[in-house]
Amino acid sequence: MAGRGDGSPKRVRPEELTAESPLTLPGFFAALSDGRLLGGRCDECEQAFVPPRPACYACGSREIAVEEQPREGTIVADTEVARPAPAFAADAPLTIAVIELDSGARLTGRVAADYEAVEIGTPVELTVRELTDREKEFALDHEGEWPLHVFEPA
Amino acid sequence: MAGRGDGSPKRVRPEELTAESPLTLPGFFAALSDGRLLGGRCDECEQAFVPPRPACYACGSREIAVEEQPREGTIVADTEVARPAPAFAADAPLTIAVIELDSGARLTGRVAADYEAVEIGTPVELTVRELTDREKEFALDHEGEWPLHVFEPA
Amino acid sequence: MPEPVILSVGASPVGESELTGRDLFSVALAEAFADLPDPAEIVDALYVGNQSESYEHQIMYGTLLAEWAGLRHTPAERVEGCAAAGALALRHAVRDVRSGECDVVLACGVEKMTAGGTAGATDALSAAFDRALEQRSGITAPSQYALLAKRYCHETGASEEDLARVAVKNHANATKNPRAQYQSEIDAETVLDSSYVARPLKLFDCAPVSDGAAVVVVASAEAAETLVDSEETVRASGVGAGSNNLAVAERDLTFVEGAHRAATQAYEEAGIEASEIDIAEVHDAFTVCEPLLAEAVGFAPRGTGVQCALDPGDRSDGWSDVQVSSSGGLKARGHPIGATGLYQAVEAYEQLTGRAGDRQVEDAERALLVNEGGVADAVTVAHVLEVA
Amino acid sequence: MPEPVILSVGASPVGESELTGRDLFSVALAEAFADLPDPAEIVDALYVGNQSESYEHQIMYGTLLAEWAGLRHTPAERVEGCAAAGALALRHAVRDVRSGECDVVLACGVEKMTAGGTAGATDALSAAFDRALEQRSGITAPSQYALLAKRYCHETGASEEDLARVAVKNHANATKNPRAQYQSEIDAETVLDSSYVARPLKLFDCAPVSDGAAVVVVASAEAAETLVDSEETVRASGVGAGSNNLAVAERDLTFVEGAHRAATQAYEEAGIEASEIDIAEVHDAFTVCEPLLAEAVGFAPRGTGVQCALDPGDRSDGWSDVQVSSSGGLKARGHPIGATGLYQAVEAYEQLTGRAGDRQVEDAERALLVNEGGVADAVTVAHVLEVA
Ligand SMILES: [Zn+2]
Ligand SMILES: [Zn+2]
Repeated sequence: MAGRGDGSPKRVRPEELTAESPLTLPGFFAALSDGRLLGGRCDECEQAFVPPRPACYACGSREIAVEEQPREGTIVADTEVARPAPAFAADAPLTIAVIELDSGARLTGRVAADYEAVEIGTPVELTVRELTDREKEFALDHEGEWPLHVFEPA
Repeated sequence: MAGRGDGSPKRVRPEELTAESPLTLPGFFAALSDGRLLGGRCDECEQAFVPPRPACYACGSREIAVEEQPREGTIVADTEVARPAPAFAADAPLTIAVIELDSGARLTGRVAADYEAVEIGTPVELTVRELTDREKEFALDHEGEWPLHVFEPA
Repeated sequence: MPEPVILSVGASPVGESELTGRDLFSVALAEAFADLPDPAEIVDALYVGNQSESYEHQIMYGTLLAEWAGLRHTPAERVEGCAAAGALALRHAVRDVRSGECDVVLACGVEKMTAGGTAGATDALSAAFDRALEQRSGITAPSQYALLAKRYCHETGASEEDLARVAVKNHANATKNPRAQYQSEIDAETVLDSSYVARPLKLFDCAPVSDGAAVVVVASAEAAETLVDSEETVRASGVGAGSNNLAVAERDLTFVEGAHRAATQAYEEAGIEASEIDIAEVHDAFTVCEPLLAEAVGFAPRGTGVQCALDPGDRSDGWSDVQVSSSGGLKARGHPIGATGLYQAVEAYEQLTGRAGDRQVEDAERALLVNEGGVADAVTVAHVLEVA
Repeated sequence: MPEPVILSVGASPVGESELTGRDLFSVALAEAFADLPDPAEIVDALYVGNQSESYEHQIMYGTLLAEWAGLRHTPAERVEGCAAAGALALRHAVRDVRSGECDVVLACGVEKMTAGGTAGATDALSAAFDRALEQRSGITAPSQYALLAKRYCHETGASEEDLARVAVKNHANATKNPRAQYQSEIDAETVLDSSYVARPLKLFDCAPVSDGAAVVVVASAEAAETLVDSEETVRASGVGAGSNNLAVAERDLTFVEGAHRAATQAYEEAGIEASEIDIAEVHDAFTVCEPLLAEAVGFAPRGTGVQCALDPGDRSDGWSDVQVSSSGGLKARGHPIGATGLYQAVEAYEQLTGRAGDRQVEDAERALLVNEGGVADAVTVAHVLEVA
């Protein structure tokens, strides 16, 4: 893999930041299309984060390793979106949650379950799917092939 | 008329700046719908401008009179828009010009003539029309009833 | 170092207006300059807080408002940090005066949110979220704050009724504010019976979609002396600002760290403690924000923030006597996004100069303003204002 | 007063990119900080120039890029003045250092224009025009400049071929710029044979739609000393900024007064004359801009601006020896709107530190940057940079 995929932490060079690098969004979503959720891990303070980025948000270090994330996590907070934007109206109401993965990385995502069926602490598992036609209509040109991460109660 | 319509120059008070005042865009376009193109005239330096606004762009004075503008003017510069935005694609190519009215006020507007039929110095006359259905589609909610100023060779 | 003061303010009524953004600005400017020389005679720079070009399909709001004020050649620009845009404009004005670069600066804010309807506002506000993971998941502004509310209630035991009381208090305050969008009292049942927008938040937990513009005139104390009496000035004695991660998931969900840092910096610059603040305008875009912010800026012990809805005498130990959101807050005064930070300053100016009419807080001498952008503290700007 | 210097720069290649805006920023930042400590160790503030939220449906670019740089809690904001956004960011950085508020500030610019295609860019750019009369008449950016070109040719006798030669010169310069969007020579026939976009302007008179990001690291001379050798620094010795009426119709069509004022202010701050400028990056969004700007900033007598396309030795009396747009200019280097002002600074930095490779201008000691927003000079920012 071009860019950074071997997990070794070192500062990224500009020429490595291509659309194949998981430190860029196209590279991150390409890996997600292959079913791999990649994150960054800070060599300085161990913070994990999704998507990978060239610097650690917790301490600012640029010694970042790219690592595949666990698919398992837990709901930290959740809500039910009664009135989403038009792109998502067909699926309303949506259950959306902040998930903490077992790596410690946190991200926001949809939960494929009714709001009543989950709660803070519910274990969930990552799934990945293509956008629906309706969602693709609202995607920007460069996002059409980017998949969506959705969590399912484990 | 609420607001300022009597031509007397004095500083506008906040409560006078309603949607009926020609010193606001709704007030300006309401008058235009009635066929009257209103402008401001600075009591300090005599500069005329369209639309009226609460301060003179030339000298900064807030002593502004609102006056109906002459319908006659002259082309100062003109061009032909080969590729307008989607709202106007049906009318392409558009002839557009900077017009100097006989009051000295200058504004940009469409010219209802082929580019080849006009030139710098061509006298023109103001006309006002409602938006087409196509144009209304692209108008913002509050602009739907605002008419369009179009110049015709005189 | 020149001392920055606010010497005049102006603001349009908040609500759904027939006027466009520039017209609302004209209203605010006419009020602010009713007793001042023409802007062209005294103003050195202008900043405009404005959230979204989508409402009016208009960028270049710096130049536009400069022209509309008769400031044709004056340096002018738009600043944007979503809903913190207004306070970012104010911070520039304060800093330009402090540095000696300018004598008089206009901090302006404008937003005509209703131009695109509720759907337009929902979409325009979602642009403030991280595009990669947040926006694409279909999350909305109320649901982002709902995540905070859910977790806050989970950790502190606060109830939906506790949150509702924040809205009740702010509506009551707004009845005395002639500029407020909602000048009607509500009770907790009104909030609790309103429909869920994003559980646990209901319609009446949310600030409305609003149009409005505000202008704050900042000057050096020396320049101000030549323009107004000293009792008409308010000192801008402290400013703080900072960012936090864009994605809510990557922040502390129950402690608004960005606001804590910004307020702390503002207190330090002003040389005061949180307990010395008499009045505060905080960013209650949703009811849950007010308790979260009360804790983050040092008014309340952790977990007791919902007591912001109580009279000072009824709060538990450790709480300050601050009065929060005398204007009615974003909830009831209204929330024209890019102007909100300046409406906060307008309220504090009127309170500190004794011009707040029926809602005057007695002996108000020091105010804290907290304006946030993005979801909660993705960007925060805090100001301390004090009587001259 | 601390003296602001530029101590490092970075920029992505310009063109249509698969990368998003934040990724392009990562490229620029990695280059700028290749030999520096982590941003978190040295940076006090960050400004982002960005024109339109519509390309990527993303506001809050200040916070987003701060986070991406590891500057989680750093004050950060977006500034917007259409295409002048980049230089507005640079001006803030310079002023924050001058005032002593900050030691090191990042001026950043980013735009991913291609995300919405040509139609999207046409629409997004039209938001810079006055909504009331200009936008609603169906005018586009090229046609706004076509009005200027038509009048300029009318008054000066300049021909379409004269304008074409500006594009030819800039394409030739860009062949030596590895970051340029077009690294191919063209001849005047290529321009003249290209189709009219808005008469008299043709496709090859227009800067392209571009993606790109740039980062300029500004510091006090004292802070810079601890980070780089002094020959790696360039002094930011003069800054000027100002507005002009938003509507083109209400301005002088053949004299760019805003640019004249901004450049004059920058010269005064730097204590130099226009004739002392060796290289200039000016805002040639359309070919006609370069002659207009050459006249407005004092390089050329009125009416002779099209000689900017000639070698200095071939120009008429009264012209300075300045080399204009060694980067290839907006026309050929490319024009990622909010980043353009910083690409200008990147070019000047590389020229003044002797790192411009094949396009190095000999003995270049002083540079003028002119970045405009809206149509022509609705907002203008000028910087003078000098060898340390
Ligand atoms: Zn770390
Ligand atoms: Zn005047």
